[in-house]
Amino acid sequence: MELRFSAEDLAFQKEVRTFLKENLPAGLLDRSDRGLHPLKEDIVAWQKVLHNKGWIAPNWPVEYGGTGWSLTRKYIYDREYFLSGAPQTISFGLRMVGPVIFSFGTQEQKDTYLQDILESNTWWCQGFSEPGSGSDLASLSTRAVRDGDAYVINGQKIWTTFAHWADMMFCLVRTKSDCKPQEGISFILIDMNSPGVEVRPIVGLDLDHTLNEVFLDNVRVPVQNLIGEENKGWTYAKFLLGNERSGIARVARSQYQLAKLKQIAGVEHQGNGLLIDDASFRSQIARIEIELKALEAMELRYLSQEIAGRKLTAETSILKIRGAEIIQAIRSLTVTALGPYGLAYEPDDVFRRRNDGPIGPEHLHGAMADHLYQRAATIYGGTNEIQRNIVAKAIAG
Amino acid sequence: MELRFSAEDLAFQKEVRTFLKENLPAGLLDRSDRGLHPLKEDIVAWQKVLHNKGWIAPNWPVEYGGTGWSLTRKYIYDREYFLSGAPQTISFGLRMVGPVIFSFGTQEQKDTYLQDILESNTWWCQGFSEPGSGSDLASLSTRAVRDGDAYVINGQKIWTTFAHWADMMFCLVRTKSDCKPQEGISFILIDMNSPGVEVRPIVGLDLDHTLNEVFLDNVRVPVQNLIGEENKGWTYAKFLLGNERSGIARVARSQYQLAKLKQIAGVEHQGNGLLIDDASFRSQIARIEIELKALEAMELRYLSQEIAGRKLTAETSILKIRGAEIIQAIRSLTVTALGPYGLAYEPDDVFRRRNDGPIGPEHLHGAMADHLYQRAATIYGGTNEIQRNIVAKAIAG
Amino acid sequence: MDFELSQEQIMLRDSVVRFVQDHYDFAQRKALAQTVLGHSDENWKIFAEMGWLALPFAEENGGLGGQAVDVAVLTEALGSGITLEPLFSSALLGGRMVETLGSDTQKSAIIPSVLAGETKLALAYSEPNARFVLTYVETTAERSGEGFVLNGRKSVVLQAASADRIIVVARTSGGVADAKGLSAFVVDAEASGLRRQDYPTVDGQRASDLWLENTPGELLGAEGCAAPALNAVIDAATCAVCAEAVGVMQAVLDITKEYVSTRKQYGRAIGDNQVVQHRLVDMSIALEEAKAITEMTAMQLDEGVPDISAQISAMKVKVGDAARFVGGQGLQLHGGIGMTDEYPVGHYYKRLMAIEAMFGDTNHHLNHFASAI
Amino acid sequence: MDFELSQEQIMLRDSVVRFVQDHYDFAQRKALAQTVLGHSDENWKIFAEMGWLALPFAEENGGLGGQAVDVAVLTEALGSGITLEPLFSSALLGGRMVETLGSDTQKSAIIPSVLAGETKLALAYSEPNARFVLTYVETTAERSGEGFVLNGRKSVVLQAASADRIIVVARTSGGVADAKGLSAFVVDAEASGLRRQDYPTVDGQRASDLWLENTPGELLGAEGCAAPALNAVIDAATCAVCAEAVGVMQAVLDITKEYVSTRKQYGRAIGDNQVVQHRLVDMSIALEEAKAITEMTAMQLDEGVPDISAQISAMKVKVGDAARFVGGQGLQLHGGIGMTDEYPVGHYYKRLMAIEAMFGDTNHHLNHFASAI
Repeated sequence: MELRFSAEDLAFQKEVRTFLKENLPAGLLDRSDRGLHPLKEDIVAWQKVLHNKGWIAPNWPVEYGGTGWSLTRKYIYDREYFLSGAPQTISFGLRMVGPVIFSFGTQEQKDTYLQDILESNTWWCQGFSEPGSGSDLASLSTRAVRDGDAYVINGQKIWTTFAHWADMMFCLVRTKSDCKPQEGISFILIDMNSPGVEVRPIVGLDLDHTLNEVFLDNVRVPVQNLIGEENKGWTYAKFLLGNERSGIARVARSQYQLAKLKQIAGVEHQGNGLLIDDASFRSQIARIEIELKALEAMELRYLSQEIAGRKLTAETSILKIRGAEIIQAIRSLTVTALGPYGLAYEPDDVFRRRNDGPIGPEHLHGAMADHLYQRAATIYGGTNEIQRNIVAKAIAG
Repeated sequence: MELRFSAEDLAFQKEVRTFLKENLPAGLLDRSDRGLHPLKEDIVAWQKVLHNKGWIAPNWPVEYGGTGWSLTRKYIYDREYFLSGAPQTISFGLRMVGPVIFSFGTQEQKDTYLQDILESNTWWCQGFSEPGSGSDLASLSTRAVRDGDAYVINGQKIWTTFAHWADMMFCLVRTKSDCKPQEGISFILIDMNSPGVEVRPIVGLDLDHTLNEVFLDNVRVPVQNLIGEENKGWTYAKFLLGNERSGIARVARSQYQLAKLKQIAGVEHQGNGLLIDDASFRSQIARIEIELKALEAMELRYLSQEIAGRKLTAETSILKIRGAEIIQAIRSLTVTALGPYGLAYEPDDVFRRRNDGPIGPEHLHGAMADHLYQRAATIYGGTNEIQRNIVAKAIAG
Repeated sequence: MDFELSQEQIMLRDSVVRFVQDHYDFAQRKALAQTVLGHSDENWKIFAEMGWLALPFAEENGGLGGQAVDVAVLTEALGSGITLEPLFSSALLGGRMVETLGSDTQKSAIIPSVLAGETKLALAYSEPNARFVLTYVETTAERSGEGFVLNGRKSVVLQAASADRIIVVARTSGGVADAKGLSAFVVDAEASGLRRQDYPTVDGQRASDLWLENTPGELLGAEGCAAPALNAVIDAATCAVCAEAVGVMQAVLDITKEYVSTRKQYGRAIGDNQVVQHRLVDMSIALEEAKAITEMTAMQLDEGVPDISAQISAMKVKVGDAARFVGGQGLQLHGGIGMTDEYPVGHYYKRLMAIEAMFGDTNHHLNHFASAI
Repeated sequence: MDFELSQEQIMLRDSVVRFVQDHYDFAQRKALAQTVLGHSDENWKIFAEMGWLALPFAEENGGLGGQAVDVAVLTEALGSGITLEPLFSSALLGGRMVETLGSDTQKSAIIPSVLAGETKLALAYSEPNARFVLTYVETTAERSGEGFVLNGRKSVVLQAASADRIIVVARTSGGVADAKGLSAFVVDAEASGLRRQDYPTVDGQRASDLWLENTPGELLGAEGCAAPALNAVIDAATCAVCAEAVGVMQAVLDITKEYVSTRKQYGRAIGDNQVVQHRLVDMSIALEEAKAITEMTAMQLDEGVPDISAQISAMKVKVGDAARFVGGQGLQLHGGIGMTDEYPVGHYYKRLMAIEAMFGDTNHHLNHFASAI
């Protein structure tokens, strides 16, 4: 057992840190710190900066534009990235459909899509969930019927993040039904400008619009947009979901948020004292910090197992479960730290239209928005209950 | 809504408090405070004192020697009893088989057993659980076969508290098997001196001997020892278990133990300070005390519903669940309060043989013993998991 | 010892239930929350006509002489609709301050109009540096001619934007943290030197920060006597808001039970999962405990039990914990749909969050309770 | 960054596993715990022969130069047998104090014999009024002729009854709570003025309270230097005992999984209940976290990371919480059978309880960690 990173890795860490410090746009960081989602133009511009640096796709093979980093370097990069406070780059192209295309796509598909993903020219969205199928994804019922050189697609997708900004959607559709649910699913790419695609906003708990319903009404999609084989879509979807897990514990993001919480507690007054001097509040911070230390150690331990060539199974679910619980605990305690001002809440569009000063202390804004948004952390990507079912199966074996 | 007790009830409360203060034997209280079970002769003597006062059987009808108290008075009596620190009177005769006998027994059975129960002349034990049937009581397999004017009984009972002191056992036996498990059970009274009855001790976590296995090997029991009808034993057992629930939340006992915990924290040193001045330890006490206040309020609310004539169902399980969780929290924190001395542990028989002084501070003794013993509080009488199943069924309706 | 509702209390509860059914379906509430005012003056008239505003006031002041247990019946029932009208700020806070402290002249000048719903009050007591310490007041009041002028800043004043008059707690003597030296003032909403910053609260209500610069105020009752009155009024309001939380939690539990019994995943209702069933059990237990300790506290308030503040804190901690658990798990069991503004459970959750932060949060009251053991 | 075991560590672990299989089945352990000594001198010889006692000592002192990560491998593996031999008191506490503080003469006089298992040591540092504050020492040492005499009382000294020599921490200067002024002394078990009260601990081990009345002691190393050494030794021992807890928890989890898959109630294995399955998941997660933070802390100890004490506290809190949860739920899922002395799970539970109280409990370490944030 050995704690140290190599001298080369430490130099790399320093390089990443310096680059982020010098290049992360202040406006992007400020919105992120306020618990607000990035504006489309801001995040695209930032992703182009990262692309120019060659760091936009650490998980892609070098031949397709990836970095060729070791697992350790990827870990170091992710860690520094989130410790900088930067908002996550948008996953749909870079971490979701991109790897599916370079792994299972035709040469034509690779040529058509990959470069635009790397350059953030195309905005993708994910058409997996449906009203009737939440964690039970395979029960989806959107139907694609072959008609000449196209599929005609009918159905409804839901929880489609940023669909209103998207150019393309990767989508699971049912192409066969007299079989096990998993066996009749295909993976297809849909141009969001196609006739019959309608996007309707879903306003979230935070009163912000990131989610959508997408209605597909006789949408014609060329057969060359099918990924891999018809009816094998479940395989590609599982591959995609498996790729989601790197950084799933969100340790560095939580460390960043925890540092913010401590800052707030260090300036919030409580009569003649400061909140940070309140022993029981301090204990609550301490407990979360300890949980986070354990999570970090666990993540590193699993990383070490991956480096040693072992495949992780239930471990990913464990990281997801605890990561989500811990970020929720941090965000909830941050709202608590605001005291009576915790009641105040401005969603993004009110914030942008405000012409007097911000409400209360500067640090107020963002805590509640992100608290509300993070309520979903234990729900999306398979609820914590489903994750526990998965772990239960694994440990019973 | 009205908080007050009537003036008469308050006078009664005072009478109970005074009587207990003046009559509770110091030795009995001391052992109870040390987390030790009462010695047989001590508890019998104390029960005789209560019987002489007429208070031994508050739950019995007046005609059989009960007190005729209202629900409120029973509540007040129980509360004062446990706030005095007195160990609970032994349930097997008074709260378990006694009510079964006066409700379902023959005149001969009433004449034979009830007076000896009231006078604590006969020590009863409960033959319900078996190795194969824990919370799932109805799956019991001890068999009774009619042979002339007797039943011949074969099988094994387990967790039989104080069987080694018992004169009689009330017992569930299977008298029919080609039917639903509940329908073939009979309720029978067994003389523990019968040939074929063998009692073997089970040493508990606390290294003390209160539990036993009871082996029944061709034990002949006269048919007149059958309660009610053959194969209807499940009805009487359910009646008996339903009677167990009064005081199931153990609020007053927990209040007594919490007061002890506070005393300990008030004298335990922590370097130059006292444990009670440690803010986070104090918070832990505060949280438990608040939980206990809520439990007490809930118990009173349910009592009020009973007085108003409504029947409780899931409420009993709720009181059991929370009562057990809270007493465990108190006893666990009491061990914690002892600091390094929490490691030390003397079971009863070592304590009784000790000829130098007690270990460490006087208040040390008892915390660990009772902590270990109370681990069972969430298990016996139906585990908390089973209780939650029961509540789930009730609230789904 | 009697937790049963009286006939009058049952009638009161039923009248609120009918009001919520008729005027507070979810779409109506959502629309209301988005208006500038944030509530409905037509509903407010009903509050007055039904006597709900008069409930907590003494009969001699034109009230119905209701006790804490009666107010709890009212607010618990309103909780199922998460109503938006300023019952707390106008009646239970501002109005009760006037009743507790005001001279006979002031009472008869203000209270009848409050009970009739014609005048709305707000109570400005908290300040940015005070957190939940009631007696930490930096705002000052100084004599000026026949009256007083006030200077300072007040924070998170509930429903100040719609109030006609604001009861402001200010310091007439003593250091910033002294309980002595606090006085209350009636300040007109249009008074000179009063600036407001209005904002929505997370639960769809309204609050404001106030800046007072030589703002004239009328002393309420006698000078230096506000602290005990403020304590008593906040204690009673805390009990009332805990009862509201009980009503809100009951609603969360009801819709969550309904949802898990109809939502299917993996071929069966998610409510068929034992883990979901036990979660609902724990939510029910938390609710039962919260309800019981709240009713117990209301009865103790009515009984005049001395040193009630530890009991108030115990209630607020228990209700706060329950609210967090029941609200959070209500969301969790709804999955994605619960995360939308379109579905009621999130709105209940937000009200529970707001209640946790009102009148001292769980940490504040746990500390207070712990200091008394 | 590498959490993988080396070949040597795997061999070490496997040798312990074999030892536990051969010498520590449950019946053997139970019998051992009931002897007067409370452990086996034959086993102790094996501990010495296998080099386990030598593991934490520097090669120049005859040890194997093992690091914290190696000791963790050893104690974690011993945890599955909840072994009773005085590895902690003799090697990890007493022996390491001698190695850290002792003069060359003292080291060569004592350590080889400790490593050979011929001399047993104990470390007497805690006192009745100190709770977990290492530097709170009322026991005094005064010069007397060429040596020192000690006066005072030491509490809960692990394995003092079987020790040949006891390392006693006493104050040679300063006030009772000062870190400065602490010195360590070698006291012979048979020394004059030394009285012992022996008692069992809840986990079947042995401890003693000591009274010293003008008891002669030999100063270990230099005067007034004991505090940093004591801190370092206790930090390392805390890490070792946390690793043991991980081994114990693994055993609890294994036997509990086994039990719930065979125990039938209501016609099916209790492990078929989703609630039981999720409980096991939460136990597994707690164990994984405890294991990870313990290994991380061991590596930081070996790395010489400065200000390690917050990390030590974080580990002890996490392991303490995990121990309480895994141990408690192990008992709970066993039901009645778990409550008996006849069945192993309760014995594991008791060892976990003991570990929680060793070297500072959860509350102590949480406070310490919180004070540093």
